[in-house]
Amino acid sequence: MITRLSTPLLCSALLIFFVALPQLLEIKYYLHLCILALIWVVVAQGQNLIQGYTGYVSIVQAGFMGIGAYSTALLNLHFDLPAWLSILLAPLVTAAFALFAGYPSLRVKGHYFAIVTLAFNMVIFIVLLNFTDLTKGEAGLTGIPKPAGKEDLINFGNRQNYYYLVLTVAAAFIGLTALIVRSRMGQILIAIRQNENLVGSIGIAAWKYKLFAFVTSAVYAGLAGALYAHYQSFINPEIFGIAQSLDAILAVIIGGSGTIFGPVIGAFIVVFLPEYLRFADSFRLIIYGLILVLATIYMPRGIMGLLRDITGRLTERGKR
Amino acid sequence: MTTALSVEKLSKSFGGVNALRDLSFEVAGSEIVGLIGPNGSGKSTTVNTLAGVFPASSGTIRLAGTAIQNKPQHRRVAMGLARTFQTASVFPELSVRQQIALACEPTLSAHPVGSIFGFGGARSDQLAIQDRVDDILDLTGLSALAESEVGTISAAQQRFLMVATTLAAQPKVVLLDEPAAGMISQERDALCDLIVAIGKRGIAVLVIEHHMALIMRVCHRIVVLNFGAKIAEGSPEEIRNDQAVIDAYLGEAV
Amino acid sequence: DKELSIGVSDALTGGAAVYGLPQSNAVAMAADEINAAGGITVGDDVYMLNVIAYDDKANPTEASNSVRKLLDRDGVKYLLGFCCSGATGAVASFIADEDAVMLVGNAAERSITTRGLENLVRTRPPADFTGAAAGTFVANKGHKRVAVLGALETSFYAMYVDAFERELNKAGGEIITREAFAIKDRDMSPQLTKIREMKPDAILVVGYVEPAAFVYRQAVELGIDAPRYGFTSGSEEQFLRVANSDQMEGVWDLRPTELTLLSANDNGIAFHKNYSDRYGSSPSPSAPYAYDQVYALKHALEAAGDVDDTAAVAAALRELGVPSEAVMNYLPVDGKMFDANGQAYTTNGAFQWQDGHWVYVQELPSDAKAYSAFLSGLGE
Amino acid sequence: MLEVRDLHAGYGKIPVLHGIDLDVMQGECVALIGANGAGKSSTLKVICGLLRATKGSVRFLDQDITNKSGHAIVKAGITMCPEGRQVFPEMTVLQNLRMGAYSRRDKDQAHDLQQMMAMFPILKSRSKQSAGTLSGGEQEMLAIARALMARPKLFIFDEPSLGLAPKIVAEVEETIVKIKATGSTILLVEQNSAMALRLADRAYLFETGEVVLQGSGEELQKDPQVAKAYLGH
Amino acid sequence: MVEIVQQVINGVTMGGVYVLIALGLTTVFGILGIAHFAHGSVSMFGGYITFFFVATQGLPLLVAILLAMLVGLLVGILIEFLAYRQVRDASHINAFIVALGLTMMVEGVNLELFGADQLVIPTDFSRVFVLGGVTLPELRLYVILAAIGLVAAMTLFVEYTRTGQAIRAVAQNRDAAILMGVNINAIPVIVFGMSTMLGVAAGVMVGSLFALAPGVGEGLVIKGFAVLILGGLGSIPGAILGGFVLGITEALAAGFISSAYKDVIAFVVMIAVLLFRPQGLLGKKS
Ligand SMILES: Nc1ncnc2c1ncn2[C@@H]1O[C@H](COP(=O)(O)OP(=O)(O)OP(=O)(O)O)[C@@H](O)[C@H]1O
Ligand SMILES: Nc1ncnc2c1ncn2[C@@H]1O[C@H](COP(=O)(O)OP(=O)(O)OP(=O)(O)O)[C@@H](O)[C@H]1O
Ligand SMILES: [Mg+2]
Ligand SMILES: [Mg+2]
Repeated sequence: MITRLSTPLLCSALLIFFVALPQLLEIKYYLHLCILALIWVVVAQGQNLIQGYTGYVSIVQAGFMGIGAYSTALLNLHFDLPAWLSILLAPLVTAAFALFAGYPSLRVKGHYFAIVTLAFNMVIFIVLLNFTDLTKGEAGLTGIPKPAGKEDLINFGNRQNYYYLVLTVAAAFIGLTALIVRSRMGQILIAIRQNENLVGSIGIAAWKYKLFAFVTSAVYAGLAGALYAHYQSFINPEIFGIAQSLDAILAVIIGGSGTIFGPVIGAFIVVFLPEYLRFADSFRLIIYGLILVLATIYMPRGIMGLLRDITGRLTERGKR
Repeated sequence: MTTALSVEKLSKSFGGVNALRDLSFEVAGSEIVGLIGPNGSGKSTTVNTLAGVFPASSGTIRLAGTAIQNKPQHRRVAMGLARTFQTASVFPELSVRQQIALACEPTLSAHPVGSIFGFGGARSDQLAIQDRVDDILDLTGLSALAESEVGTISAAQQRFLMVATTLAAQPKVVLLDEPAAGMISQERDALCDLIVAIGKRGIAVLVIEHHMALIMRVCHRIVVLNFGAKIAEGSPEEIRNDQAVIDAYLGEAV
Repeated sequence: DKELSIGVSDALTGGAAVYGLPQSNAVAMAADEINAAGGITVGDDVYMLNVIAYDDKANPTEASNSVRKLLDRDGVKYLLGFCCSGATGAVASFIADEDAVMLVGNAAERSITTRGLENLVRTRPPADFTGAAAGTFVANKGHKRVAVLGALETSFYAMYVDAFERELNKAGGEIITREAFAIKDRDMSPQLTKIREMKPDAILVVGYVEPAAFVYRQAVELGIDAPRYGFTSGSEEQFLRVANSDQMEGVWDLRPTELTLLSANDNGIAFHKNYSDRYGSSPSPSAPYAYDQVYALKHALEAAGDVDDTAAVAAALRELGVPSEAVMNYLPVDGKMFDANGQAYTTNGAFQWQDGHWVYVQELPSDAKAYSAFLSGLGE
Repeated sequence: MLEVRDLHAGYGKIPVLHGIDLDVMQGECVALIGANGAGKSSTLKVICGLLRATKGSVRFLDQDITNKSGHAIVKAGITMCPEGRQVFPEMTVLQNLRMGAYSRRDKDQAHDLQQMMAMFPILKSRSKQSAGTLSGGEQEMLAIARALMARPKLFIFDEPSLGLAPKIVAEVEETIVKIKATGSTILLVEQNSAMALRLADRAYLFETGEVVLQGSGEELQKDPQVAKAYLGH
Repeated sequence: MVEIVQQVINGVTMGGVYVLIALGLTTVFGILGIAHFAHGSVSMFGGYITFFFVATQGLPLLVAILLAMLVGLLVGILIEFLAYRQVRDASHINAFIVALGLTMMVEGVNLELFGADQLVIPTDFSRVFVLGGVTLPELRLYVILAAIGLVAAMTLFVEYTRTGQAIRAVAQNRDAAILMGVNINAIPVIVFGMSTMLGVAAGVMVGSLFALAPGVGEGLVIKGFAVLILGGLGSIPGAILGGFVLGITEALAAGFISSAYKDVIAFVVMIAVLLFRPQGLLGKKS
């Protein structure tokens, strides 16, 4: 109950905080990390839709980021479309691919689905790596321009402006997710997670909705990939491999799957934690792994779950 | 009375096992027909084949005159054929109200995508659902539990919920697979009343039960299966005294 | 005296650490040598070098993170290291807008020095500079039909092959097939089986030593007896871990005249000794590129006379002659270590495996000036 | 033989048993009846070590088996035929029966197998079919037969007649009578209260996790409230 | 013709490795429902240990392998106790995340103990058998034989021993298994021990035939999962068939279609198979 009431408050508070953030940071390096984190928020939110709400663990999100990133970059460099346009087209290209990949993937359930999507990620990765005429392979694509430069009214070459761009997108997509899960559509997805057979037998064609969730999640990832490409102005396949797809899953689980804010928190953890573990240099990997294990054991429902329990207890107290 | 459901020469085999053999019967609107038979005689298979869980090996299924044996499961529901499962099957984390509301989906005009941004008749649908759900809730006596989580209500209550869920799609025919399993007689009485009430609403009911008292009490007509084939059909009276049925199914117990 | 922080971003963990860690070590070693010898005298200040090294796992995102951290947080202006093309490309893509100078080491992707980045130089020559020389060499051996097996997804290896092919064609030879393997592949017998059926005059193997070593071994196991040429820069023990000396016998390695005690000048021999003493293992071929970065930077700083004026330092680098401390044998262009593109060139050599050791057979004919012109022509 | 004292248990935070007391004497047949969710199965689960007791004790043959691990309890001589036909779906009928004798070391299992096939002919005809594809009732029979294979000191049946054809129900009833005849001890949970009370020497009536009534089978059959709610006359 | 035979032989070797990896995965998955992603890294660890015993302690290869298997057994049991047992009642995805964490930890430990350079377990099997133009290196032959042997042993164990039956029972219905008197706490330990020993064997094969290096483990486990899906989750014969199918497909793809895209082709084949048999080659319909 408490949490219900406080949700709008929480949102506005968060928004104000993030808008003010660049002023609070005097070391711009952290602004850089925040931009990456916000991009990850979009990816994680998509992952959340298919994994957290629909209950299908997809391991191809980074691959979709890659498709988004490369399509915007190529549209830009080869057909010299304006960046803002190619950024908008990228998610559509990704969606088209997801539609194609979704058909075989969604015919299978549970772990089968996970592995099939993983296979798709591998395929995307290898093609990006070997289709050198188009992608320049491991060397990657460079000189991907910002949506608008010095001469335009907003110069996204300036990191702070790009931050606000990414922030806007992230906020918009968090909102979109909230809308989806509160709608009938969301109800159906949640139902699929709980008992897919029953969904079928009450007259709902589950596959349509699974495909919707999958493609939508791909749109999120594709857009995120595009934003990433134009921010870094360099991409190569390296960053669109399985490992990053697993990060997306992590973000959702650690944050709290099937919640709106969980993936947001998760995304920031996934981006910041490794940076804060640099001190451990060669032990970094071990510690990171250990943290994951402990976190999953001691907060099985993620940080949001933990918060719920706490607020729950507090309200209990309140009643007495 | 118009025939709501008609089954002609329906057969189904799993690898070697012939679960159904040339089964034919009809159910008229607002008629309550019992489907009984020994364990493994093909009752659940009948329900599953009618509902489209798996395709029939051969035969025709007509719903209010139109052949549906080639339609996918969800289309059949939309056309008015709803069913329950022999073992409880629910959405454990939804509320009772939510589950019934969800089952209204096939009858709604606006596409769910519209509902994301709340346009395309989403509003009017919402209202329509509201009333229907309330109506179903008090018909099935679940009003008190409307807001409680499905996973937390008792097994018997879940069985009532399953029946309620079938009604949400405004069906012409409902198939009930052992709805009374594990109920005590009080609860069973309530179920009988419910089944009768459903019939009164012009809905054809096909009910599978091993509890003879219930069958004899609610059914206008009874179809008896054995080894996937129909061995008898008739009024409760006729069936009770049918020697074949006694040998195969009732035994001396009843 | 004052302190001058210089940053290293390189692969200190993960697969590429084989190249990155030695580079980072070499930088630290050079810095200590310089400090021990009294630091760097810029104008009338003397600076002691302080090295800050971050791990980028050869991953582009991590690289941009660690460089951002060096620039934004640690206030570093001079970036060294950079063993791998992907990570380097990521940093190179934004370095132009930064108040910093970037010195690239082992990363051999050509395009890094074709973008006219004023504040970037590279000590290692692009792969195709070596590839052309190799092509001529193999052609002169009279081979006509050459089968290629390599890490072709890595574009600088592909470029090596392209350049190789150009020279081979001139001499009327041809590449009859290009088979690829991925960085993690260790079983190349399918590709080799295919090649065996084609009966080539010679085989060219380009790729990191780890997979390449297996190609040589499996070629023998499959009974292929065509002469084997390669571009792998692997050390003796790296190969001996995988293949025994018999399986390696006669293999050619056509590569920049990287450090082996046979090819090295006095600096090289000293470097090899100091490094081995200090780190308990002999330096990787990548290490000297990083070592030379530090001395190049030292002289450039002294020439520029201002540690904060990165533009001046970058310009000074372009004007620099080959430092006396340099370990590699550089081919100066117009007397300068780095050409107009900021690219340095080393001599190329033909090494052959002879009973258990790499033997430096001869220098490969290579024309730095001409290639430099070609490179300037590519400018995107 | 079995004595349960002040037993409390629950699922997660929800308590479902609030102090159950019951006894089963050597060689008698005790029935537990009551509405859905009254806590009958839960009680059995605690006895068999499938569910932890939060308070109270379970003693069997003068040894304390409270919260002992499941296999220890089976070794002690208790076997349950669980609610909802818990067969091994991907094993054949035969393999399921063999699993029933898992805790036995002796050699005359083959003989018992024959007995079971004789007792439930349908199982014989399906002995090679995988249990998951059996009909509900076939599975129930398999579960009973499997329990018998263990030759326990105490049989526990949780709703053996659930979903069975009347004829089979009658057979199951006879089977239980047979088992009683062999002098073995039986704890029986049944929705089919009439049958339960016919079979039982003594019976307990459960409501919402408590025993509200106990006595001999006849006594409970005569009890008006029981008659109305559970026997339907 | 020679070429095809040669390619099949090439494929069978890799296939043997895949089979062993997949068997380890499939048992853990089938019985405990855990996608044991750390399996590959643990296998590598086993390989490294063997390397340590052989190269630095000078033990004979077989002894080293046995010791490594023992170590592997312990590691497996530890992992089960300390990590997976803790998330047994949580959803499977949590177990998967734990597996990811473990993967990083084991990879990290490998890196700390054995460095980033690739290592190869030294063996003195350098002979090559030639038969009508088809070549088969001694070592590869032994790897294939060992793989077959282990597979047979494992199958016999699960199919015909009492413990094997108990394991299958738990896989299919945990509660019922308890009621049959199966010691439910012992099973996971046995399973992990078994699977890790198979993993170590695979690690040794990879380490002697190919190499031990960072990242190789993940590569293997991904292929392992592909095999699982191809053959049918939890199905032992499926894992065996799938492993060889994948290995041979890769070899033929590399030899006759495209070496650059051989993995793509392998994965596409896997996906194609699922299109027609969603439950995998030998998987059971759910
Ligand atoms: N998927 C399947 N594969 C093989 N045989 C099956 C399958 N499903 C059902 N059968 C067989 O078909 C027959 C009919 O099964 P069905 O479930 O319809 O019986 P039923 O009449 O519902 O019995 P009960 O009253 O016990 O539920 C049974 O003998 C069963 O073994
Ligand atoms: N696995 C479970 N998780 C949570 N609650 C449960 C679980 N199983 C049973 N319950 C609850 O515990 C209470 C007692 O259930 P139990 O099965 O013991 O009743 P019962 O007397 O056996 O009823 P039935 O006649 O339906 O078998 C019920 O309220 C039920 O909802
Ligand atoms: Mg049935
Ligand atoms: Mg019960």
